[in-house]
Amino acid sequence: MRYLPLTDADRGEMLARVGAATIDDLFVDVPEHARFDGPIPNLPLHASEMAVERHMGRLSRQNLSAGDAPFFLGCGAYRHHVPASVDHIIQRGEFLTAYTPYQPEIAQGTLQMMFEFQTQVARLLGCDLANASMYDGSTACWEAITMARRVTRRAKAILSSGLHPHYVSVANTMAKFTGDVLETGLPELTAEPDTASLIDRIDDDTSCVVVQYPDILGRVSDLSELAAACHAKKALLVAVVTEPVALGALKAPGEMGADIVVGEGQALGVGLQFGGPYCGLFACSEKLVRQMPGRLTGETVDAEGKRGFVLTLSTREQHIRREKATSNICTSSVLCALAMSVHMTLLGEKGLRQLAARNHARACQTADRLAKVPGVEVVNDSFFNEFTVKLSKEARPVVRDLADKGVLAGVSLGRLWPDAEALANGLVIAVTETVTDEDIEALTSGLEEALA
Amino acid sequence: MRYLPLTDADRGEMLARVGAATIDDLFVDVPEHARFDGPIPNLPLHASEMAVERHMGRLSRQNLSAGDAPFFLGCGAYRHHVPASVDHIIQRGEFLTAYTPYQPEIAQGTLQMMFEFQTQVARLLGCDLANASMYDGSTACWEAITMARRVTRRAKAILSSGLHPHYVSVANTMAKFTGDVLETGLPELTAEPDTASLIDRIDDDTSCVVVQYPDILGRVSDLSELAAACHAKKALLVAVVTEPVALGALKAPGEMGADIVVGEGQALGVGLQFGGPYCGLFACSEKLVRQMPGRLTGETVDAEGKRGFVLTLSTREQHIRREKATSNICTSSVLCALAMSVHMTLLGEKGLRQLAARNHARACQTADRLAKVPGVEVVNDSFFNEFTVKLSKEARPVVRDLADKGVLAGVSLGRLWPDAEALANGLVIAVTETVTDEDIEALTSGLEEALA
Amino acid sequence: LEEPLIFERGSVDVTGVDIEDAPKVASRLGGLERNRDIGLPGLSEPETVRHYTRLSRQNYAIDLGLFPLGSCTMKHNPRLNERVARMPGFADVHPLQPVDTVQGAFAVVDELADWLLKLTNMTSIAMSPKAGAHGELCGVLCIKSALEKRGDTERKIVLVPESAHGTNPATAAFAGFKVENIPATPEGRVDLEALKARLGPDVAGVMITNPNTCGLFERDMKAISDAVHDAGGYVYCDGANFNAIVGRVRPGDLGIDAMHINLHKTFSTPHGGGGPGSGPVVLSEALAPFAPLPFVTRQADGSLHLVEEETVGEDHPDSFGRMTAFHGQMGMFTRALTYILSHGADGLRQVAEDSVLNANYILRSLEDVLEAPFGPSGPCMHEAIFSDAGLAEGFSTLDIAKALIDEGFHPMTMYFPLVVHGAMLIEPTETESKGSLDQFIGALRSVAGRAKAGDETLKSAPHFAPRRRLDETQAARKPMLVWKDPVQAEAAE
Amino acid sequence: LEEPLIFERGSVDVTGVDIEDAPKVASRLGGLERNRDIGLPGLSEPETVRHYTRLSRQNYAIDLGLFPLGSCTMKHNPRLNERVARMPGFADVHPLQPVDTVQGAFAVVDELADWLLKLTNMTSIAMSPKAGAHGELCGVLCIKSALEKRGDTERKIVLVPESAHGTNPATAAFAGFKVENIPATPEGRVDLEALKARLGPDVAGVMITNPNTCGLFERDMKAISDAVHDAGGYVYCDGANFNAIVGRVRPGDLGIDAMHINLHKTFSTPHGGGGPGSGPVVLSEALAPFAPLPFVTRQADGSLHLVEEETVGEDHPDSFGRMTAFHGQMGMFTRALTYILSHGADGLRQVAEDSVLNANYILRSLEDVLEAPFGPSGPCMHEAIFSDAGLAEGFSTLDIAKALIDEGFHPMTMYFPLVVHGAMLIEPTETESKGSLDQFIGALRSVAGRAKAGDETLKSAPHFAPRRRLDETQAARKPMLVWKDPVQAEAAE
Repeated sequence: MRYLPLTDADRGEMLARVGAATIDDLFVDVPEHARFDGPIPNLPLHASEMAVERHMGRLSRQNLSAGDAPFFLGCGAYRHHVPASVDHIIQRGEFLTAYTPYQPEIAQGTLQMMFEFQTQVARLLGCDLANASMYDGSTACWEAITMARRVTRRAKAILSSGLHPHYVSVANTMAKFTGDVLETGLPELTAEPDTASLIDRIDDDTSCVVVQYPDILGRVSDLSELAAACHAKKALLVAVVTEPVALGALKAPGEMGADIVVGEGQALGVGLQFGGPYCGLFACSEKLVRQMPGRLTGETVDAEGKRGFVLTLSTREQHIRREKATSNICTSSVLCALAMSVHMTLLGEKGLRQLAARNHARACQTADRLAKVPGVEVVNDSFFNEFTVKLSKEARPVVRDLADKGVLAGVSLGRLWPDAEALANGLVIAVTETVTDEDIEALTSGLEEALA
Repeated sequence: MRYLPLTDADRGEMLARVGAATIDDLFVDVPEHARFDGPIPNLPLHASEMAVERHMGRLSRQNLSAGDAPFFLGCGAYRHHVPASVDHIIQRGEFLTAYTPYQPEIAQGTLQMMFEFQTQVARLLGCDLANASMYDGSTACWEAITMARRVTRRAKAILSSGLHPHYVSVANTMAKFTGDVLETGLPELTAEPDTASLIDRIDDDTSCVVVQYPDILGRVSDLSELAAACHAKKALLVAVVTEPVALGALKAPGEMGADIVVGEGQALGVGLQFGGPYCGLFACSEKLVRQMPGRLTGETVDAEGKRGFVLTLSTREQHIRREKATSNICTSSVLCALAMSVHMTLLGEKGLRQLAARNHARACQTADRLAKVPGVEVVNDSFFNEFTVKLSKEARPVVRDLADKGVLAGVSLGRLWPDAEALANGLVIAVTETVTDEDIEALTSGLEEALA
Repeated sequence: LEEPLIFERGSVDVTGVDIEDAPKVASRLGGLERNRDIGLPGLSEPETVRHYTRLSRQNYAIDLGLFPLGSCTMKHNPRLNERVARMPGFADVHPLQPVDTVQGAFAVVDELADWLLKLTNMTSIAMSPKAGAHGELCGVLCIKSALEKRGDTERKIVLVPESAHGTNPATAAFAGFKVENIPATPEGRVDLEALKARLGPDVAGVMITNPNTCGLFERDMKAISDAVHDAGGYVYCDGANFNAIVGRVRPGDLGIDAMHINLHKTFSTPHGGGGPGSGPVVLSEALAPFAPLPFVTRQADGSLHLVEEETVGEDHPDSFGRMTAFHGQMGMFTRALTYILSHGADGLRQVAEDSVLNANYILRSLEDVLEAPFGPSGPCMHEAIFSDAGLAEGFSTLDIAKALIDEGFHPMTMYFPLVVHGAMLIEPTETESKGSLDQFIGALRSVAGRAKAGDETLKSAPHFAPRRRLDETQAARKPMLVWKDPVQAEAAE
Repeated sequence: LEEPLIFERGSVDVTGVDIEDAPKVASRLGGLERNRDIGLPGLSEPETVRHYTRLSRQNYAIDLGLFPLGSCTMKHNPRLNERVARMPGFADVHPLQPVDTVQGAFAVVDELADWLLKLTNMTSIAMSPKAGAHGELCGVLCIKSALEKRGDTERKIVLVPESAHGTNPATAAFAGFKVENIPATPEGRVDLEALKARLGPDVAGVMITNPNTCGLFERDMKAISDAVHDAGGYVYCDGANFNAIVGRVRPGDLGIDAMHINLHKTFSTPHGGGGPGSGPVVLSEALAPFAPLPFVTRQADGSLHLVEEETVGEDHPDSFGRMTAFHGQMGMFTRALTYILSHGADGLRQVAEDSVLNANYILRSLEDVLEAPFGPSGPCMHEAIFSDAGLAEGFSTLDIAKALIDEGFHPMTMYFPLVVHGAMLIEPTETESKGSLDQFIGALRSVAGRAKAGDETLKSAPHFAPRRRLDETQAARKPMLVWKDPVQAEAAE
């Protein structure tokens, strides 16, 4: 029991102080029928660190890790190189094992970091301000939709067909219960995103349009016109960014008029981790701040006039407002936000732009290489580090075949939309700085073989 | 240049302040012929973290790591499970990136830890006191011999044939230059160590007897009589411990009368690391303290009377005494000492005894299992977690064969004494808590096959 | 030395990473190149490490001392958990990899799920909720789905005790319910008779925390469950305080229908300054069909199968849908499972016992100097509650909390639950030694004594923290939520 | 809160590890069971983590700020080094594994050796020395071996400048030489003429630090080497200050015969509170045959071969033998190689340039307030030296150092080298930013001003450190080197 400091002697002394004869006396309020004499049955007993490490190591080795294969998956989670110092910093006990900074006098480390994070995210997304993180991109996206409803007092949201289908699913699930009305649709395998169609559909009942940038197929398009169209109808434009590295090369949604920009910060510093924990981003314009969900850190002064930081505007939150809160969110993703913030600090604008440039150039090279493979058609005209190809056969079995050969070829659209036959031949390929020339060759020859 | 904070603008400003036109002006004292215009030729330029990590990872994977094979090597370096918290603690920046605690007011963390380490080591080895670590066991052993010379003013040391041959080599090398006289010899593949023979050889010229416990073949014997024999001739008994875990089960050399006990602390907390850095241990009786080499931490008080710790008795050391110092040692092995100290703290006496008991019992089981293999004869009657077997053929090729099959079978005596034919069939097998039943089976069947 | 902000120290021209040059290609960014400055300062690696190391030292943390935040279960975070979570097979796998290539990941999900079900004696589990409040939402949506499925759409009310966490009413409201309070008895438990009286055809269910936030076990839990079920409603249990009973009492034996489990409380995954969390929800047979996507099932051949949108139609037609992208907090699952395997069924039972013993030790060691409103109600569970009754005029719980900072401790939870005036809710957890508790008790006794004696220095505490009391009013009145260059900010005005 | 010792807090009955039960077997310990108490207290894992975390916070470290210890090269320790050193193929291999199973480890040794040889333009390298002083010993033993080989046994004198590190004379004495001082010129360099005058048939060689400890490049190094060689001696160069010239000047071009390289200085391996170090020694053609065991050679087929006792007889008959068990500081080799590959030849050159620029910036920013004895000698290399001349009566270098602690900085090296009165030797290294240097300069200017003005508060500094000045005299007079239970200790008296 290496984590338990009490000795039996301690327990005896303490029971005496408490006035209990046995530990069972402290559980008197548990009804008889719910008590056990010993450990709960059918479960193993405690194990040594070595034994546990061995067991978990065995499970770990049953997975094909991305570093052991040519790797091209994206669609909302991206593999980038994370500097070793990021992990060092997030393992500092003072960050790792602190709680929410409810006592600001002894939590300035977390609070200042959150303030820096908010500023970095706001600048990256091109917005006035940002909160200190949400669970992940998909839940942040839903929070944006409900915020738009609160702001506009309208219940209809139009979701782009280029929005990540998991994000759409989350919103659909929630809307079923809240009564929000969502318009959604399937994407088409064309070079152009559905921006024009979105513009057509905005009406006086529309609370917001939700558009992903770059979208699920990797396509990018200018959001300015869409923003103007929204604003003309007093609706909000919500932009979703799942690959923040893109914003080292591409105009930010906020710059193009998006009112709320949400996103997934995982690509910067957090790592793949099989999907979680990730880092939801939430930014908006200053005038909307009091409708924002999630934690906010603000600058203030202490009793001696020194600058300091505190959680603020908590009158929006559940622990104060209870059933009238802007969201039921309590936990955020601060440790992941720290990782992201450290990575952004290491990169700086210079490094982020270099990283983005390399991602884009490598993706272009890969697209050009694959375009020459018989049976592969590149769908995109525009993209950042991710693009879609249409294969001459169904993509999902091709991906599985290549995985058997040790190549993780990308995400088949059939995995994301199992019922959409029109998408079945689509394959989304992400190319980050971690991809080598040998990796590209392995993908190319793998596809050549599979499509022959 | 991710580790270099100066920008070109900074450099320009700073050169101006310094009054130099170019950086070359600061290197004017370097003679012309020794200057280059650019980087030193025939060497690669800087590389990204990702590229370096990939390259080093490739080299790392060219080694068969102990965790990937049934593993039975010892002979001065032991594989034990190191709790994850040990590594966490030694990576705290305040420990990892501090210098020698020359300014005690801002180094109490290191100093208190060293004081605790000294106490733990002294108790473990059964001595009055210990220093704050040496380079490793082999150099600590030589330092003990020279210390015995200083104490006794005699130049002849008798080294047991059971002493690790690398330790003997180190001493022989040094003695060539210092004029110390060393008596050494080859061990025999018998159940008894050479204690009796050592006793016979002590004379009035003897500064010390150096004996390893357990010895290189894993044998243990009572040192009390040997200590008495040394003391009768006013010589010192130096005991060498290369497997400190043994002292959780075996009487400590200090308890049996050894005057100086040196050792290798690697087994506790440090890990294999292909031989270094390790943690030299050095303990002795109180009356010898002023002849001790290496750093010592002592308790004192600060100007307000609060307890504190400082480096002390530095009048023994080179930075004060220069050519009259007790040793030329400057650097020690504090970070490894920290790892060892943390591991000892986690274990405590209870854990250490459990660990030792398990090691011993598993070694006994393995010895019994191997004794049944045709062509294998167990040499030892007594041992801790390491014992020697005599094979029916030369051991060195057997070890290599088994390595080809993925079993790291132990250390052949032919590796340690390449010229000693009498030892060529000897194989030293260490069994720690990390060895599983499957590992023992793999070794057994491997030997069965090799000796068939 | 004060630590400046990265915006004051860094420069957009500095970077702490080296990146290979991009090969020259024609850009395909759709003409959307980001030409304007982003404004992200960079620092070299040495400066970065130093900046964050210095910042970290302004934090208090469980690694530094007792962190007795009631209802937050700040226990030791084992370092083995961190090592395991970083194994490449867990840390470096993509959530959309072919299922065959991530069988080990699903095995973790499956093994953890199995433990949680057995520890709670429930039927089914939803693993994907991202945190406790998300888990609450999951449970409440299951209830709503069940009601809809049986056509019972008139049940709009969810009953919640006044002492509940704020997330409970917020969640119920988020799911479209109306919230009504359940009264408590003077001894700090749900008033069963009052509850029974309120039940009826408009009540969807109750949300009850057990052990409750007054630190007491809801002795009548089974009777409450039976009454709610009889009235056609469902019972949600807030599992935030599961640590007090883990391995010792199975909530499923008390008739509940859904309960979330905070892996970052009971199962030691790191809090990290406010998250990530993870909130799997165990479900009764009645609610199991409605569990959200995705989930893992074990096939006859032992392989693990992922149920997502694709197959849900046939196998699980009543699932209410997806709550998050991907599979949930995998990084927390590996840590929690590592912790659970380390403790085993016997160790977890000991966790509950020691956490309850530690809390009672604190309760009984302080009740002579601080008013313990439920002290007479019998033993507490894993947290002890005190009120501000008896402090000198003008002295508050806040003063006590801030004075504790000067004694070297993190304060307890303040002003929660709302049912106790000036509440101080103290949860030591099982990973505190007796020595540590004695130090804390000594400090709190001294502070309480000073507060009763009217020692004015308390009111300006803390004196020895990195900051004195911070002006929260100013922060809220004129929010400064991002850094603005003072030169530019001035120019703008 | 003061942190007690583990002996005051822990108990021999507590353990922070769980170990599987030992199978029952008959003990084969030769009747030597340890029956008496050992006296090792244990702590649970939470208490252990907390104890050491708290202790660590009483340390200053490069991760917290400038650490300007002259001659110690306290530069940033990259975290990539740590990650690489922990790769299982490096961290978890045994030094006596069959050579075929550790080709990657030998490849690291070989690749690092190749870099060091090219950076120094030398012929051969000994990798095994465990630290700088051990490397010095290696070099001096090579010299002694070479002299013996040629039968030149009358050379008993090693010449060492007064400004040398204490290890130099200690090492020479350890190897059986007598040490004589070389005088310096007023401008802080070796007096070439005086040296030449002393050379003769009794002189084995010289040990010279270059750049020297006064922060100056030994401009006449080549002439010194030539003179020593002409007189039949050898030149040892102390490489402690290699950081100033790495990648920019190759010591081999200056005629030296041996030089150790502190991997924990120039090549960023962590100091860890005083070690481990690593001190490979590069050798000239003249000394190469005497290099110690073991070493790695590359075969024609590209595989790596280990030369140890076995084969040394044939291939390397003049090797002077083994200096340590196993192969040297592998864990430091991986880190140093990682660092070197990160920087490359261009980056290392920049390291030298920035470290020299930073030192000159400090020198010129302070020489108006502190006496810089060699300021007029021209630019310094990577460290700047000041004396205590000009401080008010009764104020010393020590006071300045301790006052710097209160300003948030680690002090410089004090009272070394001995040739400067009250020396303050400041080495900023290249990993400090201009902002960091400016802060340090500002602090030192302020402190120097107060010391010149006779501000008495300096004498009791530090005031804001974890401890006030410690009584070193008492520590040495009545050494307390291990903890003794006060109860037992009293009983014993």
